[in-house]
Amino acid sequence: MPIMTYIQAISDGMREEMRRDPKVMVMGEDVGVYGGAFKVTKGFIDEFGADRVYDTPLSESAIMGCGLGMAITGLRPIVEFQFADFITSGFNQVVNNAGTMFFRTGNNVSAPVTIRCPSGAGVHGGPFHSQSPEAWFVHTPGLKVVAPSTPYDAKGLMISAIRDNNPVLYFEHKFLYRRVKEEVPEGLFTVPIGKAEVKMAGDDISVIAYGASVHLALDAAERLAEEGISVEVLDLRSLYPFDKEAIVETVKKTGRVLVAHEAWLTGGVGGEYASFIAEECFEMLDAPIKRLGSRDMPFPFAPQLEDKMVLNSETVYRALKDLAQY
Amino acid sequence: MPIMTYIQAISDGMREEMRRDPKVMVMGEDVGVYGGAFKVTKGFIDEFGADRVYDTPLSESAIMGCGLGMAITGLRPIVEFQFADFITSGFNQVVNNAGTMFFRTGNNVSAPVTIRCPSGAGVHGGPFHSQSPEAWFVHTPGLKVVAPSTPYDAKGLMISAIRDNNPVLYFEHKFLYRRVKEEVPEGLFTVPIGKAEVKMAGDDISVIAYGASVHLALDAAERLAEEGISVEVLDLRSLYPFDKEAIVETVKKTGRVLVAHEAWLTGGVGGEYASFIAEECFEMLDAPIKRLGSRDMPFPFAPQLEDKMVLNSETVYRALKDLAQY
Amino acid sequence: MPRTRKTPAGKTSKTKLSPSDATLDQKLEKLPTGVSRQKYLQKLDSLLPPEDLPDRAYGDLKKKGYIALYRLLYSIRGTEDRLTRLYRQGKIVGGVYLSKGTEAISVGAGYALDRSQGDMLFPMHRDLGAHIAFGQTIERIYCQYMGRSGSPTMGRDGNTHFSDMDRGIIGMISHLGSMLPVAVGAAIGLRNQGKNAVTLNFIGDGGASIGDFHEGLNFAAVANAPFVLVIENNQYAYSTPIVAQYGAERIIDRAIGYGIQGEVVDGNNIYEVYETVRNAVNRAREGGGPTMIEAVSMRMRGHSEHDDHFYVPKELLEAWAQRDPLLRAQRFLAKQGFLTQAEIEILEKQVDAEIEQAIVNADASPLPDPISLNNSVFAS
Amino acid sequence: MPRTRKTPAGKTSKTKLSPSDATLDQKLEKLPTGVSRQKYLQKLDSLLPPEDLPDRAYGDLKKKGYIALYRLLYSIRGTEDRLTRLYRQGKIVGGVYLSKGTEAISVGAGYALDRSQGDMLFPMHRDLGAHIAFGQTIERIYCQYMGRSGSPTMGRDGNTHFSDMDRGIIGMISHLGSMLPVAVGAAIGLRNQGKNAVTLNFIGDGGASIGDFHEGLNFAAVANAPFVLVIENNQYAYSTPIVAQYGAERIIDRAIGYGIQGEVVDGNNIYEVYETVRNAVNRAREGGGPTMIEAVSMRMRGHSEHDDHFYVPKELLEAWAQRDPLLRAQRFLAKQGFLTQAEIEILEKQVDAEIEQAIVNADASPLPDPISLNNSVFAS
Ligand SMILES: Cc1ncc(C[n+]2csc(CCOP(=O)(O)OP(=O)(O)O)c2C)c(N)n1
Ligand SMILES: Cc1ncc(C[n+]2csc(CCOP(=O)(O)OP(=O)(O)O)c2C)c(N)n1
Ligand SMILES: [Mg+2]
Ligand SMILES: [Mg+2]
Repeated sequence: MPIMTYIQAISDGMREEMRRDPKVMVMGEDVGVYGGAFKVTKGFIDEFGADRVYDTPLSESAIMGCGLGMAITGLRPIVEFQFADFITSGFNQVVNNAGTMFFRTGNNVSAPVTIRCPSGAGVHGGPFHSQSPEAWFVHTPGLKVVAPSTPYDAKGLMISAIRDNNPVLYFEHKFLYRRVKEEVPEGLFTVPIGKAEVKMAGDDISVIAYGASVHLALDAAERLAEEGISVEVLDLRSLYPFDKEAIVETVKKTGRVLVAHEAWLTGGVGGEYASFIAEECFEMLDAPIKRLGSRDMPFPFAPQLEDKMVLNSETVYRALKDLAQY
Repeated sequence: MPIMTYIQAISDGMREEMRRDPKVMVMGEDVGVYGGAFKVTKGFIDEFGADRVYDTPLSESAIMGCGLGMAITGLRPIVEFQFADFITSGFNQVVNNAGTMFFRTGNNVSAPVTIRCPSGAGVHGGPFHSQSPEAWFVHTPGLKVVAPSTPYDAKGLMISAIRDNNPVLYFEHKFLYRRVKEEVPEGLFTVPIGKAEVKMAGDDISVIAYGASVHLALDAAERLAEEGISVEVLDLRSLYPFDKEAIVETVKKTGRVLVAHEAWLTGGVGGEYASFIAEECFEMLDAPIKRLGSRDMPFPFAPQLEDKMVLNSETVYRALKDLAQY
Repeated sequence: MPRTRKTPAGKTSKTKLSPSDATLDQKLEKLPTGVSRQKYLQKLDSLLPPEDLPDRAYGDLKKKGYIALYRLLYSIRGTEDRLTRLYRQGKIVGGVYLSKGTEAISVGAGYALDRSQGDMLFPMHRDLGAHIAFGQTIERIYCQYMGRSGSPTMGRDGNTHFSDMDRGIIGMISHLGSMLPVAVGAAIGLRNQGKNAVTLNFIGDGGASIGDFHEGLNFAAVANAPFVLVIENNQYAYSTPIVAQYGAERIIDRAIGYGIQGEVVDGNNIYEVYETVRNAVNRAREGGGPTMIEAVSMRMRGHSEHDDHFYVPKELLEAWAQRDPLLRAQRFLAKQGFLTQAEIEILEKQVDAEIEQAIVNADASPLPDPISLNNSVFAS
Repeated sequence: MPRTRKTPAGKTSKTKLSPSDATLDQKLEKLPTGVSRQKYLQKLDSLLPPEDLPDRAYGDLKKKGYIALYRLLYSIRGTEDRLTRLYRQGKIVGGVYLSKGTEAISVGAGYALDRSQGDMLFPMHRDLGAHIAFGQTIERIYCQYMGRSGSPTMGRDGNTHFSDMDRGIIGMISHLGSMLPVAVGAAIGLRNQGKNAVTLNFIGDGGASIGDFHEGLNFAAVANAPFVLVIENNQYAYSTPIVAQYGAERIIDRAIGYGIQGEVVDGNNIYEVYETVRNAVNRAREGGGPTMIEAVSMRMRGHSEHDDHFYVPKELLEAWAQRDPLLRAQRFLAKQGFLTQAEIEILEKQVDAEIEQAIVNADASPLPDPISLNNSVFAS
C-alpha cells in the first residue's frame, strides 16, 4: 500500500472518483492550469480536460451557485473555496440555496455538490486564512459536514462526499496537509458519512475531537499514558450527521469527557456534542463535561499571538489531567 | 406610562436615540418613504430627513458594507435587513468585515453598527422569511447579539445597541411585533447588554430562553403552576455576551434546566448554554439538561406543517413536566 | 460579438409625464443627497411605450401563436385576479405578489423557450405567467398558494417559489438574484453533457442590484453560456423607485460591460417580448452566448396585496393603464384579423371556466400531512 | 453626466504580441468550453502601452511633483525588493505579494488624494505604494510584515492588511472587493457630516468579478458618492488570465452600466495615473460623482513569492519589462530636464539608506506580547 500524505489522499480520492464517474467535475479559482492554491488538483486538467477541471472567475457566490446549477442537471461538482474563510462570500448559496433544494422542491430535485473548505490555523495565515467555520453549517439543515483527520479518512470521506446526493461540506485542515501520512489503499474505498472512529482506545477519559484536534488529543493522550492515565480518542470525522452511538459508547466507558476543537469555543460544535452528552449520558458522567476551543477572537497573524490563541496540545493535556483528577 | 407593542417599542427606541444623537441614522431597503416593510421607521423620514433615513438599493452586502463605512467616519448607523433571512446575502460584511474591524486594526478603528434582524416563524413566511439564524453570529468573535422578548427590553436594548461601540445584531421576533404589549417608559432608558432577567420566579425547574420562546416558557410555566410545579423563566435577552452569573444562579436554585429556542436545535445557541451549565454547574444538577429547538429542517410554508416543525408551548410544557418527574 | 443598445421603448411615444407635473414632483421629494430627481423625471418619459402595438409581424409567430400568447396572457390575468379574491377570503397562505400589468413579460419569455430541447426556466416571484407558459397547470398553482399537498412543493414553500423538474422549472429562493448563477451553471452543465438546451432566468429592477447579478452574468459571459436573462423593469422594487435603485440610464447599459448582447424591449407588448427572447434563445442555442434583455413595464399593483401602493404617483399608473398589455394585444389581434371581438369573448369564457375549475380542484386537495416532513431534508 | 471610454492605452503602440506566437498559444490551450482564446490574443496587443511616456505635461504637476512621484516609485520598488530578500531569509511571517511592475498605479493614485481634506484611502493587497504615498512609514510596513508590535495592527494582521486611522487609511480584509462598499459608505458618511472629502479604493481584475464590486459601485452611483475606484488590471488573478476572468473588451466598459465616469489609463505611466486619478478626485470633491478608472499593467512576479509564475507566457513578461514604470519615468525625467542621471543616483542612494534603516528599526521592534490580546475584541 502506498504511503500518502493527507493532501495526497484528498487528491487521490477526487482523482479516483473522477476516473470512475464522468459526471464528477471540479470547479473553483485556479484549480485548472495552476492545479489549485495547494496543488490538490495538480495534473487534473491534463487528465480530465478543462470542462471537468473548471477554472472560474473570482466569485464565490457564482462558483457555488453555478455548481448547484450543474448539479441539478446531473453533474456532480466538487466546488472548491480557495480557503474555507472565503465561504462567507458564497454563504447564501450554500445555506439557503443548496441547503434547501431537496426539501423545498418537495423532494423533487437534489443537489449533489461537494464543497471543499481548506480550513484551519497554524500556518500564519492571519484572521482570514485560518478559520474553522464548520459550526455555521452544522446548524444549517440540509447540509452534511465532514472533517477528516487522517489520510485514510480523507480519501474515504472524499469519495463518500462525492457520491452523496446532498451538499456535503468537506473541511480539510491545511496544517495537516503535509504533516500527516500513512498507508492508504489505492483505488476506490469509502469511509461512511456519520460514523466516528476510535483513534486510540482508553479507559479513563474520552476526548471527542475532529480534524487537527485529533492529533492534539493523541499527543496529549500519549503523554498521559506515560503518567498512567488511559485516554480514549474518538475522532468524529462527520460533524453532521454525527455518530451518537459512538459518543454514548465512549462516555459509558470512561465517564469523563473532553470535547475539543480548533474552532472558536463559543457557539462551536463542541457545544452541540457536549450538550448531547449532558442530556443523553447524564447518569454515566463522573465529572463535568469539559469543552475546549480556540479563544473567541480573530486568528492573529504573528506566530507568538497565534500560539496563544489557537487550541494546542498542552491545553488539551492540562484539561485532561484536570478531568482525571476531578 | 404609555402602553407599547413590541414593534412600537423598537421604533420608539430608535426614534428617541436619533433625537438625542444626530450621528444615529437608519439605512436599508424601503426604510424611508415606505417606513420599512414592517413600518418600524414609519414617519422617520419626515422627522429626520432622507440622509438619516436612508433608502438603499437592493443589495445586502453593500448595505452592510456602506453602513460599516459610515460608522468608521463617526456615524452610528442602524442597518436593517428586511428579514433576518437575508443577512446571508451580506454575511461576509457582517462576520469578517464588521466583526474584525476593532481587533484587526490594533484597536484603532471601531465599528458602532446596529444590525436589525426581523426574525422568527409563526407568520407563514415559509423557508426564507421565518429563520432565526442568531447562532451563526454568537459563534463569530467581535459581534454582540441581543434578542428581546418584551417591549420594555426591546426599547432598552435598542438604545444600548445603538450606543455600543461594536457591531450589535438585534434579533427582533416578528411574531411578537403586535402580539405583546406592556407599559414602557417614554424617553431614554437602557437595558444593559449582557444581562439576563428572571421573567418568572420559580423553584422547581429553570427554563432558559429568549425572544418568542420566553412566551412559550411563560405559558407552559403557568400551566405547570396550576399543577403545582414551580418554574423559573430566565430570559437571556443577550445571547452574546451572555449572563453567566444569572444562569448559574437559577441552576443553583432549581437543579433542573431546560434550554429552549425557536432556532434549529442542532448547533443552536442552546448547545452553548447547556454545555456551559454542564461544565460549570455539574454538581448542582438533579436531572439531565434538556434542550429544545425547532426541527432541523427549513421552515415549511403550510401552517399545518409549520406547526409541527416550530417549537411550541406544548412541547415546552411536556419537556418541563418530564424534567419535573425525572 | 455585437453589442447593441436598441432604441428605448418609448422613443416614439408622445410625452405623457413631465418634470412640471406637480403631484409627481412632490412624491419624489424625499430622496437622499445625491439621488437626482431631475434625471428620474426625464427617464420616466422615455420608458413609456406608444399606445398601440407596432403593426408588423413578430418573429416566427403564426396566427396560432399570436392567439396562443393572448390566451396565456388572459389566463394569467384571470388566475391572478382570483388570487386577490381568494386572498381576501383568507384562503391563501402568506402574501400574494402579482404581476398585473407586466404579465406580457413572463408569458412572452416563457413561451419563447423550447421544452422539447430540454430548455430550463428559472422564474422569479412575479412570473406565474412563465410557469403557465411553460406548462404548469393552474390547479397546481392554486394548490401552491393554498399550501396544499397537491402543490409541487407539497406545501413546503409558498406562492411562486416552486420547482417542477419534470417541466424543467426550478423555483426560486426568496433571496433575489440567487437563481441567476444557478441558471448559468445549469446552462453550462447541460452543454457539457452534450445537450443543446438554453436556460432562462428573470430578475427585477431591484434584484439587478444584488451581487449575484454581477457574478452570474460575468460567469456566463466568460463561458459563453447558453443563457438568457430577462430583466423585468417594472420601475419599483417594493417601494423603491428606479432612481434610487440604479444610476445608469438603463439597466441594459450593463451589457457592454459583460461583453454580451443587450436588448431593450417594450414589456407591455407580448409579441415583441416573445420575438426578442426567442431570438436570444436561438442565438444562445447556436453558440452565440448569453443575452440580457430589459423589458420595460410598470407594476400596476402594490408590491403585494397588503401594500396599498401609495408611493407610486397616480399619473404614472394612469399613463401605463392605457398601455395595458391585454388591451393592446386585443386591439392588435382585431386589427390583424386574427380574432374578432366575439371570438375573443369565447376564448375568455373558456379560460374563465378552466380557472374556476382549477380553484375547485385545488380546494379539494388535502392539507399536507405533517408525516410528509419525516425524512424530507436529505436525499438518499 | 458624461461617460467616456478613453482610447485604449496601447492604441498607438507597435504590436508586440500576435496570435501566431506559438509559445503564447500553447499556454492558452487549456481553457474551458466557451472561453475564447482568439479574443484574448487580440486583447493582449491592445493592452500594451508605448515604450516611452508621452512627452507632455501631466495635470497640475510641477517639477517637484514629478520628482516626488519618482522618489515614491523608487521607494516602493526598493522596499519590496528587500521584502523578497527578507522573505527568503525567513524574516517575514506569511506570504509576500508584490506589486513589481505595477507600482505606478498605487503610488500615482495614492498621491492624488489630499490628506488635508480628510480624504481616505482603501488599498488592496498590492498597494504598498499607496500606503507610502499616503504617508505610511517604511518602518511600520516592515513591522507589519514581520509581525512586530510596532506594526499598525500590533501583529494581529499581516502583509498589506493594515489600517492607520490617523492617516486615513483603512486596511483590507482578505475577501477581495469587500472594502469597496465600505469606502463608498465612508464617502457618503463624510459628505453627510459636511466634509468635503473623497475616498479611494483599489481592486484587481480578479476582485472586480465579485458581487461587492457591483453592489458597491451601484450604491455609489445612485448616491453620487465622492468616490474613486482604481481597477488594477495586471492581467492575472493568481493564475487566472483575464480571458477567463471577464468577457468584456475592457473592465471599464462597465462604467456606462453604472452611469458613472470611466477612464482607461496606462498603468505604467505614473504621471498619467496621477493626472487621471487627480481629475477624478477633484470632480468627486466638486459633487461630480464617482469615477472608475482601469489602470492597465502587468504583474511582473508570481501571485506571491512562493509562486514561480510558470503560467504566464514569457513573451508577455518581456514585452512589459521594456515598459517598466521606473525606467520609463527615469527616461521622462531626464528628457524633461527635471533630473539628471547623476541626480537620480543620489536620490536613489538616499532612499536605499532610508529603507535599510527602516529594516534595522523594524527588526528591533519587539515581538507582540500575547497579553495584548486581552480585551482586544470589543471596543468599550
Ligand atoms: C436579497 C433580497 N433582499 C431583499 C428581499 C426583500 N424583497 C422582496 S421583493 C423586493 C423588491 C424586489 O424588487 P424587484 O427586483 O424590482 O422585483 P419586483 O418585485 O418589482 O417584481 C424586496 C426588497 C429579497 N427578497 N431578497
Ligand atoms: C473573495 C476572495 N476569493 C478568493 C481570494 C483568494 N485570492 C487572493 S488574491 C487572488 C487573486 C486576485 O487577483 P486580482 O484581483 O487580479 O489581484 P492581483 O493579485 O492580480 O493584484 C485570489 C483568488 C480572495 N482573497 N478573496
Ligand atoms: Mg421591480
Ligand atoms: Mg490581477
